[in-house]
Amino acid sequence: MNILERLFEMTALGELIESPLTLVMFALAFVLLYLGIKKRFEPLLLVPIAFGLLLANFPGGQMNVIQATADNGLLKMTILEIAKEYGIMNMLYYLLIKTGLLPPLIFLGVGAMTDFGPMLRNLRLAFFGAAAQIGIFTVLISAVAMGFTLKQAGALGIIGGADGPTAIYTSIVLAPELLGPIAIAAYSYMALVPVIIPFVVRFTTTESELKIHMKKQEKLYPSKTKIKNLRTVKIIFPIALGTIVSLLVPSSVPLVGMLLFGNLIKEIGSDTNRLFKAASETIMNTATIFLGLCVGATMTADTFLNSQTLMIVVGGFIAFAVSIFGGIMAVKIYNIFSKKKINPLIGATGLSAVPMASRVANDIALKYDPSNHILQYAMSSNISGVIGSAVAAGVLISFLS
Amino acid sequence: MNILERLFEMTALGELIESPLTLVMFALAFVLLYLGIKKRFEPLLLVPIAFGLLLANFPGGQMNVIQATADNGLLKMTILEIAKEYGIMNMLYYLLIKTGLLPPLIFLGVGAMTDFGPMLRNLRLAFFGAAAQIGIFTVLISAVAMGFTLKQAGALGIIGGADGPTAIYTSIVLAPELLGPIAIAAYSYMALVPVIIPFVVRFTTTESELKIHMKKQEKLYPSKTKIKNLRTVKIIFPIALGTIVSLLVPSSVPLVGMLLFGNLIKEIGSDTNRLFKAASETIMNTATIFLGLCVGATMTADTFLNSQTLMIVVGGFIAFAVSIFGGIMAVKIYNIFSKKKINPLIGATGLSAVPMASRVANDIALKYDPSNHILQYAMSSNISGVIGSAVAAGVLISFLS
Amino acid sequence: MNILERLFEMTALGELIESPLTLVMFALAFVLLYLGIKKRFEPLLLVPIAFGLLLANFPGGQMNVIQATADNGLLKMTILEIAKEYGIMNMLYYLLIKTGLLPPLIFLGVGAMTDFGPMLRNLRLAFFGAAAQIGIFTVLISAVAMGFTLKQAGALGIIGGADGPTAIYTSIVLAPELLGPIAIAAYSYMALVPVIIPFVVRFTTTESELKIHMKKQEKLYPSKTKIKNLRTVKIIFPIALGTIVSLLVPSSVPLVGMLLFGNLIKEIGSDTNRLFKAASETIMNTATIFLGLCVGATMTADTFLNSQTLMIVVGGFIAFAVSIFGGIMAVKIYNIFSKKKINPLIGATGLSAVPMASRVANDIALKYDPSNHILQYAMSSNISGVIGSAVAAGVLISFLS
Amino acid sequence: MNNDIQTALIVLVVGMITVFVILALVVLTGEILIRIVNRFFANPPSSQAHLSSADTNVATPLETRGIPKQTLAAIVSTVDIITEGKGKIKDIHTK
Amino acid sequence: MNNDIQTALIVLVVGMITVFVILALVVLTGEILIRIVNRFFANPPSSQAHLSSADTNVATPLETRGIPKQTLAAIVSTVDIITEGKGKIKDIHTK
Amino acid sequence: MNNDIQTALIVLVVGMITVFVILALVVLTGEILIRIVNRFFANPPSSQAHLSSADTNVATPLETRGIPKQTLAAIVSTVDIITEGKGKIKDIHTK
Ligand code: NA
Ligand code: NA
Ligand code: NA
Repeated sequence: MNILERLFEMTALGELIESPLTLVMFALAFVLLYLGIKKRFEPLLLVPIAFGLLLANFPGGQMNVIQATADNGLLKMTILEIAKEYGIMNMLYYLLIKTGLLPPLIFLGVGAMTDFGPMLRNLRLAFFGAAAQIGIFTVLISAVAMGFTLKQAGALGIIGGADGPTAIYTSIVLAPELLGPIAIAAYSYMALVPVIIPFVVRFTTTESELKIHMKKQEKLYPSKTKIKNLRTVKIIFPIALGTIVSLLVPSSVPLVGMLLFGNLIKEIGSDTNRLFKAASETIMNTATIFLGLCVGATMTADTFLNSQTLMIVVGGFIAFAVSIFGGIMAVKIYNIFSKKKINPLIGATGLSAVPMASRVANDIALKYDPSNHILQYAMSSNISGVIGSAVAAGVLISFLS
Repeated sequence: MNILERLFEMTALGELIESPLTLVMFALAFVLLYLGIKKRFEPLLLVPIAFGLLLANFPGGQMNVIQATADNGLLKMTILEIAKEYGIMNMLYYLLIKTGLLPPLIFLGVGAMTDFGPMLRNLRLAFFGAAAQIGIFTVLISAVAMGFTLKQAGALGIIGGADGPTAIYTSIVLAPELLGPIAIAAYSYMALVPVIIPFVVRFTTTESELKIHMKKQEKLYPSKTKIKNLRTVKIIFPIALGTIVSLLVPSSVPLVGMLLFGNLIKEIGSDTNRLFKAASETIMNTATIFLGLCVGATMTADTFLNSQTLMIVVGGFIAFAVSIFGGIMAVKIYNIFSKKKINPLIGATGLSAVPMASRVANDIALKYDPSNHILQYAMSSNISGVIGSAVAAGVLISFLS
Repeated sequence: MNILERLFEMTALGELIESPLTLVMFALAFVLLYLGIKKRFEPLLLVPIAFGLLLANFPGGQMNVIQATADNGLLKMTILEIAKEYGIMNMLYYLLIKTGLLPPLIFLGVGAMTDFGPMLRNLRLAFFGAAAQIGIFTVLISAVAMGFTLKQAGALGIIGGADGPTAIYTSIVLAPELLGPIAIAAYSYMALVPVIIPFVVRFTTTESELKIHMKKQEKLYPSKTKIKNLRTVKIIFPIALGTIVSLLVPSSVPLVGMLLFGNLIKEIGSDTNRLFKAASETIMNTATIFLGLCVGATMTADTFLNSQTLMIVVGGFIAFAVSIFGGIMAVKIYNIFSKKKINPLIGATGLSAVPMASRVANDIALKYDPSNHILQYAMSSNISGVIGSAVAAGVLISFLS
Repeated sequence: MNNDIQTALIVLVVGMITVFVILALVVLTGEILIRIVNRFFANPPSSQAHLSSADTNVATPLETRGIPKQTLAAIVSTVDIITEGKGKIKDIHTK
Repeated sequence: MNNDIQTALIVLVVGMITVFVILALVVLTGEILIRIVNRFFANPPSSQAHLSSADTNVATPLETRGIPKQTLAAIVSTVDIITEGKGKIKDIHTK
Repeated sequence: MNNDIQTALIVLVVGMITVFVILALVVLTGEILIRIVNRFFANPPSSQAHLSSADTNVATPLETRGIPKQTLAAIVSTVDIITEGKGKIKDIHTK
């Protein structure tokens, strides 16, 4: 009958029958919601990603992101044309994500919520945030060998930076078609840091190394400079660092520069409190909600269920593991040449995943020696790992895009 | 003299003399401000609408919305070109309203502020939110008979959904040229619910029906399932419902999906508190201010002062009244077949206009029997009426656009 | 070697060697940061401007604003194309600044934070906010004589309005290429009001004039009308004034209209509290952060280090001084014809720079007569000076654009 | 009859059917959900004491046949609601 | 004289006139508004006791001739302000 | 060897060098900054009492030769850090 036919056409049941794999996407959405809500894996991102995925899977709602191709002319359309033709989710995607706007805005908020104090108090340990970026580049090479394009390989590798906004920003610039799986892998592995770090640590360190007592070493071989005016140092530091980075790695400025600006308006205090509130609350929260929904909406059965996604999941894990390994090795090499020993767990946190990696490292250290509180030390390489991976992202973008 | 001439040209006095009907628009603005401020009719929307109207009435300020036509090429212009050529109000209108962005964002906030608890506790009453959508479709047919186009008639009918953002969203998609009067009618009648519901109830119910005591009926014929873990139910409910709606009425996903997502991030609690704050404060408040101003700015003497506006005002009232009538009749029919009776006021609140309709129904019930507190029961059909009209909007959009 | 070459190319060192004047821009950024942070000169604007400037100076980061020319086709590009081609800072600039959106939004917030109470209680003094706009037009003429175009001269002159958002709005519309220096001059001189007002006052007033005691004059010649229902007056006032301004100077509506709307939603109180919070917090703070960064990003060595910038710095100071002078003279002329004398400091605050000018005037008055508290009186002309310069901006835009 | 009015009539029929179906599904989903949660995720303090009559329709042995608990509950609750408590599940076989 | 400078001069004259007119209207509107509100919307506790001299210019009988109260107040206040208190309204006739 | 893999290798080398250089500069900048601030902007209560050994490397007379204090501190601190405390500045001449 005519009415029933039109009723059926209105629903997405026909589409579901045509592409039953959509059910797998629904299942994925439910798994992500379970992980985000019940297991508390990065709920601020995984819940919107999962719900975005849920809403995206039927074309009738126009809530799924259509990738721009040479044919569909999306890149030439105005925002209004995109909204009219493809709905509000594509509007948000092409206005906020594809432009690369939201990750820098989130970095602005991250900066406004970051305290460089622990890093400044244990400055030399910040150096180990560099070695822990090796996973990014190792996986880049492996992925190219496996058949990914250079751009895709770079986007895959950056998962090893263990930093959500950095991974998303790099994907948007280098390989937007992989944004969904890369974002999910990045945030999932960040949430799995309490499992991954102990796993790598077990195979690469000895008990005696894990017992290296940071405070005792500090007393034996004092090296730190006491900070006599922390507030002034904290205000000048982001300005100085911003100048250096904009001079040496301009392509990382959208990320690092915004991070440092956010940090500056926090450290100035009450005079810029309005800016701080905008950065750490208004902009941060709003950007997170739209980023999550849009990333989720990029994933449909067609684009997600393929061997690339599987390779991203595997490659992302390898990138994480190699980065942790690199950080640990850097400490071990340092320890060969120095009388003053450093606990290799400090290297493991160079990965970033702030502050969970530091907490995990601290817990491991305390298991081997209940008096060995290494949280403050771990935070130094941990925070510097954020800068490290943002700089690495700048290099990837500069060379590959 | 030259200077005086140029001085005069700078003012809008010439335009006022040419189209003195503008004074009527000023009068309308003052009336709306009076209703919003003094009578407290939906001030969050009516005050910005009225002020937008006030600012819009002279072209020199470029604060009036120009409807896109085949000739003026507005739909092809970039945001920057629109702003340069037609000013910031058109920019906001074409970026935020014409794209259909703001109503879903407001639904996101509405969801974050809605508690499905009362509905879940009296689930079966939610069914009566369906019957109360009949006014939408009745007026659709009447309006077509009166000479409106199908699209315009659909936009007019949706006033009977008694839900501001739904009415605005449907108007934007189907008949943006009628946005102003439809928005004003929708919000005014929502504010007039304390008058309209008693008016319809008086002509359709008997005293004995209005005395049906919900709690006593519940004790006589117990049917409700006790909820043993409300938090879990409340978290899974929006996910499950979102899945069903995106499968069956994809065209209502921009509204219902966002509502349910907002509700989910509220129910999860502290883990997604940042998202909740973004949805219920930042995005909601900002969207409201821009929606109101832009809706007001669509109304100028040319576009507003005509017979269509009058018909919308009349048609909107009929849609409201028929919807209330439909809800009441559905209860009456149910009562014929069931031993367990339901107070017809529960049907009247199916209209939505949350939570004012429920309060009005409760007051009427208490007038007839001071022990008959029906608020909790009324809230069930009241909340479901929001879903009902959003689904109806989806059907209208799917069939008519 | 190949790798080192590519490493060098990635940095901005090459560009620094080519245009060493960039170092001057860095120095300027540090000076502005010093003024904003340490000297507390308008930190909410100068800190973001300075940091935007810092991030903008190397093309590799795509954080510098490229002015649209006939050749580069920027005005024809969509937001997405601008972001892809020129980076997020240009996207923000062309979406938020070049469209002229942010200054009206900031005026919305300013209105929501302005209390017209002091002005309403001393209404007749508001008239002196008019005379203090003379610096705007005097510098307009001088600048044209010095070789600026009419549009540039208008943008320069508006610095004399002593109102940041007004100056920025006018510059965007009339001479976007001068936005950076004009914004810096405007905010710097506003911060220097405690130096500039005493400087002008010293050369134009006598001790006996500065000793004119406002409260005693008021008692001798009472003229004020007691307000019996301040809340109602405060609610109707922005509505009435908005109507008048939109009729007489439509081109100032984007500024004055938004100011008055912001004020209205504040005065209504709890019924529109959500709108008030959006205007005074969410929108205001976010607009400030983006305005500052983008204004800073317009300034590069090429565009900033030239004789025009120097002339703007000098011209801006003259505009300020002449405006203060005009306000003082208006009072002196009034005093010739009136028995009831007014302290010339009331004229000096007509400039605006709310509320600092009033505080400075009050301090000067107290120095000459410790019982002569003129703050409440000064606030009247001070607040009206905001309206005065916004109206002057409307005239400039209407005649010169 | 005018063509537009005919379309409007179709929209009326389709629209009201859709609204009724969706709200029926809201009720149904809610009921099933509440029963599943009550049975398997009830809050500890009040779990076993307040079993509703619907839940007791299911004999406990059913749960030990290799069918996942949640699936089972979904099936049971659905049958229960659709048959308005009259249908009872006696056994479930997995091939 | 240079053409641009002539334009600038015109803008100076027009601009200052406009600013003066608008701020004069700010003052005038404010004064009228305060008087109308004082007369018809004064807060109960302090209403009749503190009538300003301007308000007492109007004889009470005027109010009973079918002219709306607000309109009357507007007329009276306007005359009062423009004539600086010297003009007094004796009667108003409606045709 | 595949061309893409060669590019990837170059990126590996350049990337790790860059990351190491930047983080080395983070450490260096931080150290210099702390020393300058300690020497010239130390908070009053704890200023002279807790001079670190690094700071005492600089003889006080140096400060009186017309070289700005901050510049001096920057030079001294840089030498100090780069030479890991072994180099000492005996004198600075300005032409
Ligand atoms: Na990292
Ligand atoms: Na409804
Ligand atoms: Na001013």
